[in-house]
Amino acid sequence: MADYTLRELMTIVAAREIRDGDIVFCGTGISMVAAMAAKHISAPNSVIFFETGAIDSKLEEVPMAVADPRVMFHTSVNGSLADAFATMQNRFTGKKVVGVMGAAQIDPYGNLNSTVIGDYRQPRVRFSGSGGACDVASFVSRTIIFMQHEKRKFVQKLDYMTSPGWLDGPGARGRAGLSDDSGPAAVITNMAVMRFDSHTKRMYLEGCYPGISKEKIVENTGFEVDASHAEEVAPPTEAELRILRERCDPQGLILG
Amino acid sequence: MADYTLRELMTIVAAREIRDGDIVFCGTGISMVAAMAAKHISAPNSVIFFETGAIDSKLEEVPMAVADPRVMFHTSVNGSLADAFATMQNRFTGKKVVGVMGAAQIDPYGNLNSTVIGDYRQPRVRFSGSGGACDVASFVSRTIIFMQHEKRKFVQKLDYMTSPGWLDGPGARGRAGLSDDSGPAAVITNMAVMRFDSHTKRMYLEGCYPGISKEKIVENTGFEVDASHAEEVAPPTEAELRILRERCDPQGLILG
Amino acid sequence: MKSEKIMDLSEAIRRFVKPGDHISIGGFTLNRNPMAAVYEIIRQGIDGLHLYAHSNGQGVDELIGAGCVSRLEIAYGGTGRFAPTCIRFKKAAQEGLLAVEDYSNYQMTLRFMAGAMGVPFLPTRSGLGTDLIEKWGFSPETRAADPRLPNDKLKVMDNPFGNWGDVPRVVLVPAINPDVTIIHVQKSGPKGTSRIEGLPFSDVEQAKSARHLIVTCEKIVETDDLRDAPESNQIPFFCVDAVVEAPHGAYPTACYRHYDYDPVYLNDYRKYASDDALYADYLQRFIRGVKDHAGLIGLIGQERIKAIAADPRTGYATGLDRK
Amino acid sequence: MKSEKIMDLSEAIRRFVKPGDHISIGGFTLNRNPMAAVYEIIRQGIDGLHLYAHSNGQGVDELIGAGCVSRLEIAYGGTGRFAPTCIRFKKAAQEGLLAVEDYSNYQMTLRFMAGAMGVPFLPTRSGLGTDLIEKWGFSPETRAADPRLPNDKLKVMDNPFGNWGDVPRVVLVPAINPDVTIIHVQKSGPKGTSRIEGLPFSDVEQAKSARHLIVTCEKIVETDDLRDAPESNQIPFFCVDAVVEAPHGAYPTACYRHYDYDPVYLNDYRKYASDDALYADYLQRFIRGVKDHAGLIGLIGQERIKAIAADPRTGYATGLDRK
Repeated sequence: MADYTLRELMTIVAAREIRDGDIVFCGTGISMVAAMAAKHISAPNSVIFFETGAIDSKLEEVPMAVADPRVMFHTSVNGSLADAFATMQNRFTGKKVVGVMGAAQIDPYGNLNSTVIGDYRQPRVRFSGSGGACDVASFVSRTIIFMQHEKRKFVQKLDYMTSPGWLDGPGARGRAGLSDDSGPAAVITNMAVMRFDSHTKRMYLEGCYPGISKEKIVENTGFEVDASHAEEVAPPTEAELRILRERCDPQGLILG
Repeated sequence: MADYTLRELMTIVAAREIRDGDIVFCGTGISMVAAMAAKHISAPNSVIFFETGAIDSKLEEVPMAVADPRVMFHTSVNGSLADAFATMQNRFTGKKVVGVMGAAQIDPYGNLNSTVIGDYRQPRVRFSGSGGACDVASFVSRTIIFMQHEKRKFVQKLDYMTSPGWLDGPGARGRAGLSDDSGPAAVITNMAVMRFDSHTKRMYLEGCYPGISKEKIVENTGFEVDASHAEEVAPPTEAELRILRERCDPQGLILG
Repeated sequence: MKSEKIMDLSEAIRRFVKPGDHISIGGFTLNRNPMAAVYEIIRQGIDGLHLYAHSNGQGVDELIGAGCVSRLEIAYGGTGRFAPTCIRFKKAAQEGLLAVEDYSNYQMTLRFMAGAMGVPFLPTRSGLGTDLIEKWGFSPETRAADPRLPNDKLKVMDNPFGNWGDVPRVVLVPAINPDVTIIHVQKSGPKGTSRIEGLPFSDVEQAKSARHLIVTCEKIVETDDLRDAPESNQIPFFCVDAVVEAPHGAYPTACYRHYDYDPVYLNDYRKYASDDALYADYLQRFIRGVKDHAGLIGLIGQERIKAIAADPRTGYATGLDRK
Repeated sequence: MKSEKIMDLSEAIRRFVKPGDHISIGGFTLNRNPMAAVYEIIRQGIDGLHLYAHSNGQGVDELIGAGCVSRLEIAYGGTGRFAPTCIRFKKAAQEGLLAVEDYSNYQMTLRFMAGAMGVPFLPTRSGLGTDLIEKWGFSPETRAADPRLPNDKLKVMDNPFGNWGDVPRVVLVPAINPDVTIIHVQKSGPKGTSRIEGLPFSDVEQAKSARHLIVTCEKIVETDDLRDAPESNQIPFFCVDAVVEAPHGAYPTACYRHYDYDPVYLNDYRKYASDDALYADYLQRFIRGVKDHAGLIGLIGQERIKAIAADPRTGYATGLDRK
């Protein structure tokens, strides 16, 4: 079996979530590499699309921010922020968009906090804030979330809800004015892949990474999580790894 | 005294209304030539601006429509319709805009009809409709209106109000949600120049064209109009006519 | 160049434009109307269309004249100096053959923009106090019978932020999401990335608001030709359903940097349009009687087509006789 | 080239940026921030600023770090991989030195767009059900005390057109009209017509929403150079109050087709920003200690400036060591 790093595994697991034809909204870092990898692996007709307005950039080098000049090269259109978010909110194009994002905290319904820990006006820890995350989570058909699997990050109640997941359960998105058919699809952590029950909308453990026990994952999750159906996640293949290392991030800027 | 046609006189009278630094929104035909003439005569820093989005076109030839490719040449920006109207609705740039427009009917408060004669759903006569006229009349600091002086066109009550003038008098624009400080400034007809009383907001006769009597004008106005202060309008000078004929419309497409 | 989106115009119209559809076309008065597509719709005899227009001009008048349109939402039915009011439009409205609902240019633009943005409405101050707000063209029954029409023409609302922005009150205009939008552009790539030169009018908003988008273009070019200057492209490929190469596809309206409008055609059109018999003859001779747009261009002849060729410096036919 | 709008940066900032002003800056994270202007504001010691930002990144962090900002409305305080959360911003927020109110990127973009369009608000679905709607950064007292702030952060409203557009409810976000916006562009004409290359971000909306607009540019060019391709220009001259030629005016952030961001500067900045004493030293040495932006560029030296020069093919510094 191939040798791989945890970050490589997470990237490949995320890449597998992307379907051919998806318009992939991604942020900086690992989510961008996952989207790049998906184009080479299983979704050749997927389109990488940045909230900054760059559509289908030719990523000859890894961008270090969604406004990196590298995203502006050889695009279909260099649009504005307004154009980018309208594409996600649009009734027709929005349905094709999958968003890949991260956060500081997640709750059982996939709601995310990337704003503060502590009181909002007197924060103990201040994070970057929403950026486009709340927009993406509000608009697009499904989202894939990257998380570090720690008890203090998988919390029963967020300090601040920046981006809507399934809110407080079945029908809640619809009641709030969002679409009931869209929402978080998967949470990819450094230990596992989590999904959301189609009835209760609560997070459950779908797959454990090779060598990580269910118990360890449950232990590192700050709320009750159904682990009864979890299986082992397939590791990255050699071909997948080659693509990551040779074509997506040869300088090791993100995965190195 | 110079020989001139009625259309030339009307054009020059309108051109004189344009102040240096104005952003002039104009339509097709005579209003466009007036705006072109003003740039050469009294308002070198005025800017011609079309609702189609063309800003400060280099008009080497007379356009025959606001979407004529001639308006697209050598502009500052070739914007969209959305950009053009936003410039007028904008709190800062809108204040600098003067609109020049025409209509099929006008009432004593300078409200305009360019939509239908007769019932709206079963019109006896159908006109083009608003185009950008209603937008301009709603947004910009002042408007200059071209009209044929006929009783059936200067009416007590419009068949359809396409573009807001002073609505039904003092304070009415404010009550409707528009600005009380903006509205029609002058009506330039084939006989006279009309303005609006600053208190009552009703139209009055300010100037008669050379050779046209007050009585004839009053007779051709379908509502009561104060003619007590009217004076004769100064005819175009030779220099003004030369500009019109040589620089604005040498092919005689509009004025010929 | 290969792409499953590239097809000929008759196929694109057959696949994406059905009788009774809600459609919108790009361009403005005598410029960049998708005339090849308009004529193909006429040739295919597609009728009962609900047409959304701001000031689209020539294309609107021809669709109405050929009997394709039963309902029209419009800001302006004119073609500049050639027809201050479009002639077949005027006639159809006066004869009760066409249900018309009026808006302003900005209102229509905002409605397409709302559709493109995925919001149900956008606010403006345009029209407060006027009959654009008071008088509705479509009855409540018409509205109720078609789920693609909102129940209200528009809504006036007090500013919920007080007098914020010095605006006490706004008009909310409802989004438009046409079944299909058709635009004509200078250049497209095989998958649909498209570039408009000169003024874009509201084409981009119209394109993005639609469920399906047909782009006709002067030329299908290699993707790289467009991607070397992506700031100049407006339509991302994923918005496009059909890419059709249609040289002179805006004729007799203009296409900036390619050709001017044809004053001869537009003057003749005015004459034909003013008389029912002449108009029937016009349709038979120029539109239905030719196989496709190339057929019409052939009928017009090289001399006139040459006369309207754009001067590379100005983008239009300098010195063209336009009387 | 002559124009009364052309002035040097110190004059432009002195004339148009006053203590306590509401300001916005262009750019996004590590790209096309108007850094020359940001540094000049710091040099002039202008404070008490109310800053509107979406994800403007480096410029925001430096203005906060230098103590110029007392209130901030923001979507994202980060500079990509160099500072996933901007360091001085984080510190100031945690220490209570800065009142912060959070929005999303699209909400901020819409707020500038509303200001540019002259409407009091725009609708979106973004944020429904979240704390962006529930939690306000500024107290009612703060809002009431400054007429340049709306009384409400935002408003949630049922769709007045029923479920039109499949949208039952919207968030209305209030317009922003900054006292002054500063953007950095590639090219301007003497009267202010401006061209942005690469992504425009929300610069155009920010520019048009402002009472006053300062444009800094890599080069002031002849008007004809810009008017030969007016589709590529975004800012009409009549929106512009001051035109400033500021070569490398976005440094250390990138300016597409001119230069890349400087990874050395941004890495050093992270180090300095993480420590109060080092940061004071940084400000003294690099910003306050030099006469102007050219002084900073001189301090950086030709070698590093050359290293970030854009490759004409890609628009960025190909192969630049960015670790």
